[in-house]
Amino acid sequence: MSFKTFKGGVHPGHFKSATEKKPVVPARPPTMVVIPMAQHIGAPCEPLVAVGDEVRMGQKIGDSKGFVSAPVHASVSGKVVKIDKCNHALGRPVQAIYIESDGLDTWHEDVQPNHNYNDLTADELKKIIREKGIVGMGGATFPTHVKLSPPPDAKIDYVLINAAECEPYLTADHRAMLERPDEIIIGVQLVMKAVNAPKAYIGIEDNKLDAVEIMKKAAEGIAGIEVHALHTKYPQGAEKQLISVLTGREVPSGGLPSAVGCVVQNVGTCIAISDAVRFGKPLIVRNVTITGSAINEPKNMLVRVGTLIEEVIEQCGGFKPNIKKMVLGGPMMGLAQPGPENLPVIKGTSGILCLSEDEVQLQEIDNCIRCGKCVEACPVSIMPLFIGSSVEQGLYEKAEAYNAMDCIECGCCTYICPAKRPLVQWIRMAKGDIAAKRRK
Amino acid sequence: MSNIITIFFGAVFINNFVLSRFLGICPFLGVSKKVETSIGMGMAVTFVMGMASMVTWLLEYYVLVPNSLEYLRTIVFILVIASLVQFVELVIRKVSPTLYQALGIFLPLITTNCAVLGVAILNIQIGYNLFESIVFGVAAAVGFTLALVIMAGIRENLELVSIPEHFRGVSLALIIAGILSIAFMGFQRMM
Amino acid sequence: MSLMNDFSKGLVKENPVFRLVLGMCPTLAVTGLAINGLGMGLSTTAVLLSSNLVISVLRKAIPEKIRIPCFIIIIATFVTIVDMLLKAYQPALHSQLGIFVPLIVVNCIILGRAEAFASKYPVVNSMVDGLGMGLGFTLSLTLLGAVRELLGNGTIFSANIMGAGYQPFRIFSFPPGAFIALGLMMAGMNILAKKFKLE
Amino acid sequence: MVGVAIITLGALGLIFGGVLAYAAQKFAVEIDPKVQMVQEYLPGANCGACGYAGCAQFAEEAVAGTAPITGCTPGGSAVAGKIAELLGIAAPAAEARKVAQLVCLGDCAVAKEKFTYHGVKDCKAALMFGGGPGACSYGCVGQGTCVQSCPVDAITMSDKGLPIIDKDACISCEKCVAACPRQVIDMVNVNANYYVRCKSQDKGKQVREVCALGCIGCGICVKKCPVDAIKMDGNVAVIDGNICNNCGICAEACPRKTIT
Amino acid sequence: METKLVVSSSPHIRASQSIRSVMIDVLVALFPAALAGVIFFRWGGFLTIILGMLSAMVTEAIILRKKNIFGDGSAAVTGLLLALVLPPIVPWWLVVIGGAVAITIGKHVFGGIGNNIFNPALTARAILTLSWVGYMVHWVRPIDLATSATPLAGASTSFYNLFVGAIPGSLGETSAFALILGGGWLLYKGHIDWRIPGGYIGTVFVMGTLLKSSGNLAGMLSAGIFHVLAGGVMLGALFMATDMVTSPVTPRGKLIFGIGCGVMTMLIRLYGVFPEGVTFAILLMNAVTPLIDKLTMPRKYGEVTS
Repeated sequence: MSFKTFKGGVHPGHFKSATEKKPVVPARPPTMVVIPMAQHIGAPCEPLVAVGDEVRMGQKIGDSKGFVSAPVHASVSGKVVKIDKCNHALGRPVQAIYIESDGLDTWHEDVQPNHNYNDLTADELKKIIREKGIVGMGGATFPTHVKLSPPPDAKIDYVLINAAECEPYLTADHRAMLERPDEIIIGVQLVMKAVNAPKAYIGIEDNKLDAVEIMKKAAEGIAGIEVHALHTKYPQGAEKQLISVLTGREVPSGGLPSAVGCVVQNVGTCIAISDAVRFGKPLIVRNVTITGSAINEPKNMLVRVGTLIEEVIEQCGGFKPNIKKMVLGGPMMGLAQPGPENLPVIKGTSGILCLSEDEVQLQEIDNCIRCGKCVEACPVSIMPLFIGSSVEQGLYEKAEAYNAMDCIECGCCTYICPAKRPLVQWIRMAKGDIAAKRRK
Repeated sequence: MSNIITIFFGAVFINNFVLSRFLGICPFLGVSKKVETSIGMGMAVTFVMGMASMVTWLLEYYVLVPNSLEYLRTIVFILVIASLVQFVELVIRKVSPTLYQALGIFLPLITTNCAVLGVAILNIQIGYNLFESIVFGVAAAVGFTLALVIMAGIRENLELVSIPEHFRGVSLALIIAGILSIAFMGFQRMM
Repeated sequence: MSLMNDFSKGLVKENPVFRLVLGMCPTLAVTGLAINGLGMGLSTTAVLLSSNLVISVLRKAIPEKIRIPCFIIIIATFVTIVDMLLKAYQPALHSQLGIFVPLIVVNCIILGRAEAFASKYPVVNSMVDGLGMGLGFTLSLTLLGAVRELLGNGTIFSANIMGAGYQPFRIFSFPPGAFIALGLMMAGMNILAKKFKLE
Repeated sequence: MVGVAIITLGALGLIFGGVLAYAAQKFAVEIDPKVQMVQEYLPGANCGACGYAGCAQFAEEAVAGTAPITGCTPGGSAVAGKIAELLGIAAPAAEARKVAQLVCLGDCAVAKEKFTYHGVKDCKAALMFGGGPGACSYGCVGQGTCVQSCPVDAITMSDKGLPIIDKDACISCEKCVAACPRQVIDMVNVNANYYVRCKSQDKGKQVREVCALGCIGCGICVKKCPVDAIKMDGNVAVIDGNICNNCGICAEACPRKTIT
Repeated sequence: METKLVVSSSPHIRASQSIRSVMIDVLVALFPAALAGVIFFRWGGFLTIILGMLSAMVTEAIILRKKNIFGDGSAAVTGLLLALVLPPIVPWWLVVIGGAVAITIGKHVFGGIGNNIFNPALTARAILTLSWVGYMVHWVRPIDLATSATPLAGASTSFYNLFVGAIPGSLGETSAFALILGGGWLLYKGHIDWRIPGGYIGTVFVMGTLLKSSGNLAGMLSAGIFHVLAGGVMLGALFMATDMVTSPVTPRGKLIFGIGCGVMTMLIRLYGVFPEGVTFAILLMNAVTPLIDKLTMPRKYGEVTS
């Protein structure tokens, strides 16, 4: 079956071969975990434990009263040794709870399986999803219960499962589909129930045909769930683009998917939901792809939240000497880090890329030659070249007039630019400036 | 009728007032920084030049010529234009503040726009009749507006790039006007 | 000292063409030949000088409210006189300059100097100011005319400079060349101004 | 013949004058007296050289503060001075001229870096990544935001990544001071020869770790100063330019060579 | 850790394409046309091409104070394009001046690559034409190099000659075949958008057909084809109008731009004083490019069109 594709987009190389055939291996249990209080978009959590407290695995150790927020849980059992700042993927140090593991991994008593989970109501489901700290695991870390609570007047027609994994290099979701298809399907069913949607589409890019087959088999005979192979193109996995590919609907500028009757979830999130609802396990582990040409042994790993990246890297044989850049997330939207020190894996860490000098291509910025390739590539139909140049010249009002606020920061424009202009960074500066002005 | 068309297109494209007759250069360089402003300016100029063409023509042939006072032409015309513009400005400022914001603020600038006096004198020198004079006046203004808007578009785009220090401002504007002027030469003798 | 300053500022520091960017229309229109530039410049100087003189003399008599119309009439009168004189004694030049002789009336330099200087300062200063500004204008026009004539025709003041083999860069004789030549010269002036810290 | 001319001109003048006078009354609109005053000062040539639609609009914008008071080129500095006087914008004070001065010595040879930054050449942009590439969280970021902010091109970037400010060219506009996200540009007395070229409030040990020339807050200069012009502001010494007599003892005494 | 990591904004991978690689692709695409020029117009053509490119590259190297005269390749493209629109036999100094003018007035007064409003090669050609019109309309027949009029000025010729390029005309614009070859390559590489050449050639064909004053359908059609193949339309549509820097960036804008070029070209050819209007037409459309971009801003994603 052929679906219509979305406008714009680019075709970067896949770079997935290093890890796509490697099963997910569990990481060595960490001796110490660092659990940041902010692992999601929204209000950061307040610690619920103090230095010296004994905690169990799965115990809630941080929470916030804000609606757009999700609690955090201990991923080992042991003792809280300090509450201090740690480095964070976003660049600003944040408060974190440091727990020394006792090596026993005893579960907290809150973690109880739910044998008749099929009888839960939508509201009960959402409550569990919130309590177990589930957030979008594609990288944006938007709290899932918020996504599952559309405005009351919105009727949700479709649950869309983002299994595109359109970011190059990453294979964590791909492996999850190959290895845990049934859990994904259960997660999808739970999401459908939570938002009362009759249909669910699972979108998988056609560079992962093995996953398409397995998921199709898993979804066989289950009413309402369809698996679709999608023409491979970046940024397929962006919410708005996935919606227009799968349903042909277009989310209004500045609007949410619920405005067109859709809810989008990541495959990883589905597994987490299934774990939370069936077994009462909070989100304390996740699949991480560690790859790139500057790592000795590329791997897919099941890593506990709070494990220091240093340790993960060490388990992959360490960096090669030609390392130039370390990125958390995919190469198109991930965040470059100053180093692996004191930096924990969090709920949104989908990959750790270790890139060599050849891969990162640090070129000088040239003048814009107005080739228009960025306009062609832009999936939200804005004109990155004009926004970029406006910001370069300090004309932020002009940048706003060119719809800078609609940018989804997918990076297509910067990827394609022959003059190697840092368009996304300029647009981000414009967005920051405009947002600051609007708040005034 | 074809005569009128010739006059119109001649004044807009072939002998564009700004680019080949060098009239109205000051506002062309001064008020061409934003497209919206330049459109407003152009509309105001069009209105004034049409009016001025008519009034000066009437004065020439009903006041100056019968009294053999052609040598007073410059004085009389500039007086008439200055008064006319000021009068129009006063009226629309009172009558329609929105129109004043759109057009009126440009009116004082037009008084000393040599294009207005130029068109009045050219009308007499070429010997157009009343209707032809008005068409010529309006067409000249449309040509002026065209050049102004094109220039404004270009300058808006140039805001986005770094111009070499010494060429910034008038210097580069003049060179652009020169190339524009070359491009407009393509219309030569097109009638 | 002050008089000297009033005089010299128009030549270089506040040169009407290159620094203040005033009077662009005649500057571009009549500078195909150096002689035309000189003629235009001198005519403008004459008007500027006389109008500055008269306005300065009358500066206390002219009512504040209607000063602009009064200035315009004074200027227009002198323009008409210059127009007639040129027609009588320099008919060739007059026809070359064409419509731009009566248009001296709307040259921003003249009204600008009247308002900014002549209406506020004594007669002698005003005349010196007018002379300085006028000569600055004349100098610029003649210079531009000479450059355009040299490149576009190989001559200056009709004297052959470049030799018989010169293939004239004709475009500088045409309207586009006026824009380009002035633009380039202005950039050159910017460089010189920066060098000699005229800012 | 002359009579006719005079009569015609006179009649025309009367008619136009009369109509205008009538219209001016009939269609009178209130204008801010300040705007009117500014308009009086302007040459009234409506030449458009300022980029605004005539003298009236320039006057309005100048009073509103959106147009530079020096915008009128035909009027020159005389008009600008009058407008400034009217609007109460004081001309630069008579006291000693202040110039911008960089108060950080942390160039790439001196200060440690956490990582290499690559991207838009702008200090604020660089600071968005982990608080900037520099290990010192008080020092100059070195991406040249101040260079761009300078209206007279008085600031250039040295090849070691620190801005160099040309004191003679500086016009004391303080734009660079406002532009610097780290506040490492101060306005100092043009005659002052010595300043503490560091703003780090970090403890001495931390400073030593990240920078070879940073102030460690030892206080030796405070003790040595013969005229008591130096005080400690937290962990960093500050010289009061009004008291300092340029003796240079502090510079010699400073163990870290932070005072120059 | 021994090596310091690099931190920058996402994305962290880049397409391999650079300005230099784009310019090299354009040079490759122009090669057939240049070759055709050399074959038809012999040594004169070869010298003109070499001089034009050298002049442009040396001028740019002097302005940028760089030792590498190829640089990003854009000056070479400008020089070659200029050479291809010059008559086959011109004095050497004219080519040198042309190259220098193209790079200075056409490009560097605006601040260098990407900033110019007008196509540098065409700017230089127009300036040269206005200055030394005698040399610039001196056309010769291919091979024997005898003075002759161009087909546009009334010389009769066959469609075969028009297509292959065995006609009097500018050095590189006679051979439609060679130009289509190069244009196709650029289209394939994605450096040009079909809308500009499509709009341009389509409009010229339609106007050439419809404005033919007399004759039957076949005669009208052949007039349309004639206007497409004769003169500089092919070179203009495929290489000059598609110059990225000076054409609109929006898809709709590109189509409007192409059609505009076509209309202007035909108006000048049919009603103007010049037999050929490609240069002026493209310069005129260059001038309105910012306005076209402004008016054809794409509908942003999710915006409801009213």
